Amino acid sequence: MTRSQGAIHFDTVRKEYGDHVAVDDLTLTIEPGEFFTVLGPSGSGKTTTLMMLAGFTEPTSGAIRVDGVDIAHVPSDKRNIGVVFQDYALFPHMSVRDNLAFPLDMRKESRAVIAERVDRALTLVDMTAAADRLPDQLSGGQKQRIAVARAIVFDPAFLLMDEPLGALDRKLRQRLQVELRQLQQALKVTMVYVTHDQEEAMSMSDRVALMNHGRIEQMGTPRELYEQPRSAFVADFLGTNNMLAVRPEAPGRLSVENGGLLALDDGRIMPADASVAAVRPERIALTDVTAAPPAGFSHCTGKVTHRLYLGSHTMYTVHSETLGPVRVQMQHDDGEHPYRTGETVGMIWRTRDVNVFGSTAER
Amino acid sequence: MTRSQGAIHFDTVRKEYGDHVAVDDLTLTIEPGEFFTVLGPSGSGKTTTLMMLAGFTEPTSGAIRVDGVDIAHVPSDKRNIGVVFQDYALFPHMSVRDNLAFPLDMRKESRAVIAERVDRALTLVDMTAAADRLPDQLSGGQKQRIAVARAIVFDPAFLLMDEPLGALDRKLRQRLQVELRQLQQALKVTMVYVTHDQEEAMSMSDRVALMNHGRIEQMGTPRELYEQPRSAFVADFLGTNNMLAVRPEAPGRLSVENGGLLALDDGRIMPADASVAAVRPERIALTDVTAAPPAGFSHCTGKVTHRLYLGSHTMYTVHSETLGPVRVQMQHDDGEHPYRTGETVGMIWRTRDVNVFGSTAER
Amino acid sequence: GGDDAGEKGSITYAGFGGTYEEAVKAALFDPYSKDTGVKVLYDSSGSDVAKLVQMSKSGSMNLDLIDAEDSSLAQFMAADILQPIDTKGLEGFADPSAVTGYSVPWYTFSRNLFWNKDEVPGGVDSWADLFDTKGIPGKRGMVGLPWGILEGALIADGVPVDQLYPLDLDRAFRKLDTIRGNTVFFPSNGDLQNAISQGEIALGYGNLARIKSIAASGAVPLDYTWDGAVLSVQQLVIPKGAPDQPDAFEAIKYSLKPEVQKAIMDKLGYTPSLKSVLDGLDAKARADLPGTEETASDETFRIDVDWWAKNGADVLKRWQDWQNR
Amino acid sequence: MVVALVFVLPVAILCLRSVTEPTFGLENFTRLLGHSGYRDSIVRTILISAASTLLALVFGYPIAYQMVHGGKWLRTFLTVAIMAPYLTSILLRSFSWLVILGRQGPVNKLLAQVGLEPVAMVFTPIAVVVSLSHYLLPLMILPLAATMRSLGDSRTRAATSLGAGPAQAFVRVYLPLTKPGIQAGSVLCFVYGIGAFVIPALLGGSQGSMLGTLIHSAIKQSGDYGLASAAALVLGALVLAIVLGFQRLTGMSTTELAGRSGTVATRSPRTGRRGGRGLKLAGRAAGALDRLGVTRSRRLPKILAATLGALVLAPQFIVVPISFASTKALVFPPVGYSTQWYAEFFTASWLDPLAVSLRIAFFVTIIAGVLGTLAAMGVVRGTAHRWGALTSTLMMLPLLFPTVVAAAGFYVEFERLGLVDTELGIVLAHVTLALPFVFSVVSAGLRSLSPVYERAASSLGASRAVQLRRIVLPLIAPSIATASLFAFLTSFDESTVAIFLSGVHVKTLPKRIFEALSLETNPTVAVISVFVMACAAVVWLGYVLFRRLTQIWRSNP
Ligand SMILES: Nc1ncnc2c1ncn2[C@@H]1O[C@H](COP(=O)(O)OP(=O)(O)OP(=O)(O)O)[C@@H](O)[C@H]1O
Ligand SMILES: Nc1ncnc2c1ncn2[C@@H]1O[C@H](COP(=O)(O)OP(=O)(O)OP(=O)(O)O)[C@@H](O)[C@H]1O
Ligand SMILES: NCCCCNCCCN
Ligand SMILES: [Mg+2]
Ligand SMILES: [Mg+2]
Repeated sequence: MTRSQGAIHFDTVRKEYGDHVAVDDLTLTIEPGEFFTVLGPSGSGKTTTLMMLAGFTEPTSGAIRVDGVDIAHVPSDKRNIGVVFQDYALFPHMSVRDNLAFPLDMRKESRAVIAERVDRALTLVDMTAAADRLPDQLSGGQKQRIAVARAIVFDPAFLLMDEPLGALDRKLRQRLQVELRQLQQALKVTMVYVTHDQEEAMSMSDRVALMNHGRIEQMGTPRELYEQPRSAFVADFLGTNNMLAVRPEAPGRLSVENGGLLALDDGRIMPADASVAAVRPERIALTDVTAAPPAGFSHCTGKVTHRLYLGSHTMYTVHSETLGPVRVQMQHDDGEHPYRTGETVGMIWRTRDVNVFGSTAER
Repeated sequence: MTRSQGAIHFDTVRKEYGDHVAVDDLTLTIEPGEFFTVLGPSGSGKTTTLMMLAGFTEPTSGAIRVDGVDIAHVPSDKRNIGVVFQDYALFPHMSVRDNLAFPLDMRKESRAVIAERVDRALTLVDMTAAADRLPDQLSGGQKQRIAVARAIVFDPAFLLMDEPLGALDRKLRQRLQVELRQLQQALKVTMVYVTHDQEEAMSMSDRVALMNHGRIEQMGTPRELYEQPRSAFVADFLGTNNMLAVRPEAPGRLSVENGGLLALDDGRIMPADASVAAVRPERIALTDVTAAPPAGFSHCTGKVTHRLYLGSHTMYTVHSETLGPVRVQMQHDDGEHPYRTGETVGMIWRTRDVNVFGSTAER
Repeated sequence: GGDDAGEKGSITYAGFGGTYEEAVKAALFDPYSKDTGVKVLYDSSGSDVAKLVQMSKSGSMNLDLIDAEDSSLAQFMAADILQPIDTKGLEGFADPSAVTGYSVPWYTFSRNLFWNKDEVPGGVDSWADLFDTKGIPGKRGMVGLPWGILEGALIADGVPVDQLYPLDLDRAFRKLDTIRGNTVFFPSNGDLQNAISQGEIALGYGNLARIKSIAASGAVPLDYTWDGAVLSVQQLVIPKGAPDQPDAFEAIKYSLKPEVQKAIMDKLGYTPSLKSVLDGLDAKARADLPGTEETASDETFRIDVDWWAKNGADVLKRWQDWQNR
Repeated sequence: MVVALVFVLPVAILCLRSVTEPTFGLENFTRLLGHSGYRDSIVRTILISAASTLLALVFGYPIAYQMVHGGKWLRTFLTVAIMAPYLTSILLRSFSWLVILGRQGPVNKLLAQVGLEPVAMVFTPIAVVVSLSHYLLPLMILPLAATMRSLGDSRTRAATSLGAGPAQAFVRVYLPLTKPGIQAGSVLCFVYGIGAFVIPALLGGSQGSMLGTLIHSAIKQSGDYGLASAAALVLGALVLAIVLGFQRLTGMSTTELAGRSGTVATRSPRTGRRGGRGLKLAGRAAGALDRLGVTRSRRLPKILAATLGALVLAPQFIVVPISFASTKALVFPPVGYSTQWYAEFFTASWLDPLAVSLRIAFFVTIIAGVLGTLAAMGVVRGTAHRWGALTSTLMMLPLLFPTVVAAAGFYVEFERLGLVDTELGIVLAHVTLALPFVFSVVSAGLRSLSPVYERAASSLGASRAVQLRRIVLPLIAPSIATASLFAFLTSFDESTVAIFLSGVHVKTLPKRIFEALSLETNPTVAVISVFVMACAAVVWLGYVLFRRLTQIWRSNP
């Protein structure tokens, strides 16, 4: 099942609600077959973006093009886009089978074709047994699968999903994430996926656009966003980070609020208004105090003030005189760390793992 | 602010809805000052348990005692329990201040006392500035803080919270988890906390009761549940686990479905009906194929079939001929692992990190 | 009602409310109260025969005086709820036959055949015309009560006026069958009046005061005839159990004062019941008043109250059934 | 409970009379059911009521749709349009229809203009159906709009994204989802329609007469309580059968009928296989429309609804010129103009009844408001479920029983108690009529109020009484306000009971209007309608202004 499909291009698309700018001159391109995720805090414009693509909301200005063709005047029932809504929006008065047959019926497929494709889609989401139930007789996860099946059964060029897993519990969500991703790859369909869950975005996407206040803060692979955040907002929003208020001191050197100094790796260009430095907890290792740092590493001592056992790892809070409180994440490779609360420990990290930004995080 | 408070004791408490047993002969004791979490999948009876304690639902049989006194006939407005509801249940027609004053008003406190204690509570949750707003004018996180403030302002003996952070985004949720935990410790109040989020349960609780189908599957510290799960359900529900279908082969040895053998550490007593073995992804390390296992370790080779970049760590899926697919979690201590998809790698783990259970996981 | 029988008591009069009540008040009760000191309270259920009968039967009669036309009087008599009245001192009625032992006539009015001149250019001059749906098409309109209509049907069918009673009901209803589909029976005079004013009714049978009022309003060109007019004598009666019967009787006597009779005629356009007053009118006035020789025709008749009192209940039932046929 | 008795007792006594008058036995029933005319009348009653219900649905649906989905102004306009008729006496409204549908009326003039023969509508079932459906419209729209409001737009959007054009999405998805609203509205309308008597009496002629008319005339003209009671029982049985059948079919209780809340939509409707096929066929037709492109316009449905709204409102405006008539006749257009009726309105003859009606309506509002609210709280929030079910059925009884019958019952019973011709009597009777509205509206409000607030209050130390006073009451205040408005209007506009129960001392405005219409054809009745509408407009404008001002005041304190 391969599909001929085009690139989606947003060209300075803007949406205003009265005074409020929900989406602010958005420009981006989504490649064919890509799993593209729009991530961002509540109210950042994710749903609005998706709804403009689906044709349920009209942009205030700008154009959305598919394969170069402006789709402004294509009504949503002609856009050939499969949408999975946050609340699934299954038709409660139709059986699972009728829900799936609906889009094919709209396309005047023959009865035989409909039966065959509905069955295929049901098999794909492993729901053949529930074909004759009404949506109310399904569990949350099952509903989700039917919603996905209905969105793909008519071979749409694109799939749009608006936080489809938001309501589910963690365990189920993780399983469905894997299923969705596999499905998308099997179908080679372009997926535009909206979520506010960073972990979900990271685990599923080819590329992520991180939105904030209607703008894209950064767009790239999950790894790019995580490893090379371009702003303090991005650094803080994805994963956990130690955010330190700093001032430039000398080339390659920042002074930290509490009085300490922070070294950067050689040749790192620092923004002139550098004000925030970030080091990820997992990039810091706890050592015995005596250990001296090798080249390319920084080092500092502090007292363990808090240990948070988190199953696969522990999150330590270490209070350093020079840096203030620093979180350090250590995986439980063998179930035990020797460090206790109150103990004085050394911390060591690579200078290249320090990121510097020009403005403070917004939240 | 220390409180004299008693232990809460559930004595074979049962709740039936028609045929359906929502809570099945629950017996447990919650110690004074403890942060006690009830964790479990949807429909497992968490809310029912909490509501019986709060007095909104009557047990079908059994008794709930506080300091040895049966509270069956104490109406809920006399139980002196602060409840934070899942959707906060702030009174929409009262200002923040009036919401907080309500429980004090009910206790006929003088106007001066009310003003003083409301102010203190507002300061505690850092919401003094919003005192005169209506609940509708608050953001989700602010509502949550007011709900907590209202539940503590009258010095209740216990605090009950039903998934109070369920609706918030991850970032905000993590911040509030820390705040809630600190608050509980500062007030030294007994907290009974309901959630279906395992991470939340682990990061906040002194003890966790993991419920399933109205029964407690296991109760203990987060570490106990994570490290010494007593059933496959527990092992699977908390964190990620490699669950392998096995059969006992010889003392200390299990045969795996795919044909391989799994060694247990010396002296481990294995259930006679042993059918599932579990090894945590973070307890397995990837090595070069050549490496031979030291004593007390097991070893096996396989091919990397999938790499999932997750920011602070990568989740590898390694396909082993003998064990089938195995997930391995490796933290990004320095940002890079040498293992690529398609590559043949070695896996090494401690035999003591293998857990064995008598029955299959339920989901 | 009037609790203390005596000079300073009060009586309750049941009339028809609205402007009619205002006229009666001005013509009769205001001077009466002024002269006797008896206060008058007004009730408007004069035509709610069922309610009044119910009231009397349950022993809770709080009315002293009821304003009743022939048909109501017949029903009251049939239900036996009226106080006998000694009419010995009361003489000189234009139509002595109207006097029963239970009522005193105080004016005469009529229901006439009418037509809309736009719809019925040729006019109407007999009951036969009303039943001639071929010759005169168009909707007939009347109030849905059988009094007068049954008699009219028989006249149209050829029964001489002096042989109307006892009514041949089978023949009357058979004749009525012929116009059922072309006739609208309204719940009240007002409803009939509205429909006529709006031009929905081509011809019919109705209260003369109403017909004149429509014609005067200019809404539709309406005309009427004295041929086949049904005279109805309006009577004052005292119900059994009335709280203040002496004062009520005084009021009845007061209504026969010539100046009161004149005032009623001026205010409502109805014919005084006393011959002396009637005779005092000039010919021009008498030419358009019910019950005068000038307006009498060979089809003019009066409802036979005694016959209706005896048979009214059964006829009503049959009328009800017929209307729903 | 006590109030339920006030209603149940008279009705029960009346039922008794159906077998005892004039003599003991089933004579009245055999007369009623054995007579082909009466049987026809029963059938006609059902047909007319069904047709009116259908028409109300056809008009009401687009209006309800725009009341929920339309812009703010359209929503406001439509709300006003369907509420305004409530402010004009039904007698006068019937006259308006006589004018509109008359031989010289605007409808026939329009037909003549396009070269068609005039159609006789007045004194045929057509006029009854048209004006009855106009009268029933709010009863159709309220439950419909409630259902639509709870629906949200995600499913229609889903249908569109799956390739359904607007018309097809509507037919295949939206329409079936509003089925509970359609059912609730239809049953309400049908039940009310069956008991109608003023409209068929004034507009129906002999071909359009209904059972309600028969009952009315049997009592009013001949005092034939036996026949009337028998007919009322037949009517009551019909209504009950329909309501029970409806409950069987949909699992909805009578309580839910009038005060439909959002819960309808959440219940899964059962799909009939045949219904599904029909929908598919209709869907095909709709699909064809979609391809033609006629359904793409966003404005068309709005224009349609606005037009329908204007049509609903139009009959109101006939009273305005009439109120300025120069002669004492209800004619449209008036022969000449004057302000004399305005002068007459400000005399004791009208102001006294106005004061009486206001006073009675005020007390009815208070009593029915308090009792209805308490009953709703008891039933919705109480623990005794069996009592709850019984109470709600009793509460809805007056809604399902013809008012004429009740009025006669009240008269018979109250006479014994000396309550006839007292304000207290009318107040009591009106309370029983207003109670179902209050009960159902407040119940709906309560049902949609999450119990979590009461639980929160309880956990904070509030006793049950304090919870009700400080939490529940303020939170359902909007429902109580709506319910009170209904109660007020029910009493203020009520004529049937008032006519039976008023006498020398008490005369309500509707009774005075009735006198004016049936004995005088007095245009002052039009003045009242204009006056009441003007008052409502002033109150509404004042409210809007107040909202605006407080908004401005809030934003710049
Ligand atoms: N119909 C509307 N009228 C006015 N403002 C709106 C409307 N719809 C959305 N907004 C505003 O536009 C902004 C973006 O909304 P949007 O729904 O796209 O956010 P989102 O990123 O999807 O948030 P969430 O994660 O909470 O769903 C928000 O501030 C919202 O309040
Ligand atoms: N009022 C009720 N009537 C019938 N069954 C009920 C009722 N309330 C709860 N149940 C059932 O009891 C079981 C336990 O419900 P409970 O609300 O305690 O679950 P929970 O663990 O809180 O789930 P969740 O995480 O979804 O909130 C569920 O199967 C539920 O369907
Ligand atoms: N215009 C008032 C006419 C009143 C005449 N009496 C009519 C009696 C009705 N039953
Ligand atoms: Mg959104
Ligand atoms: Mg729960």
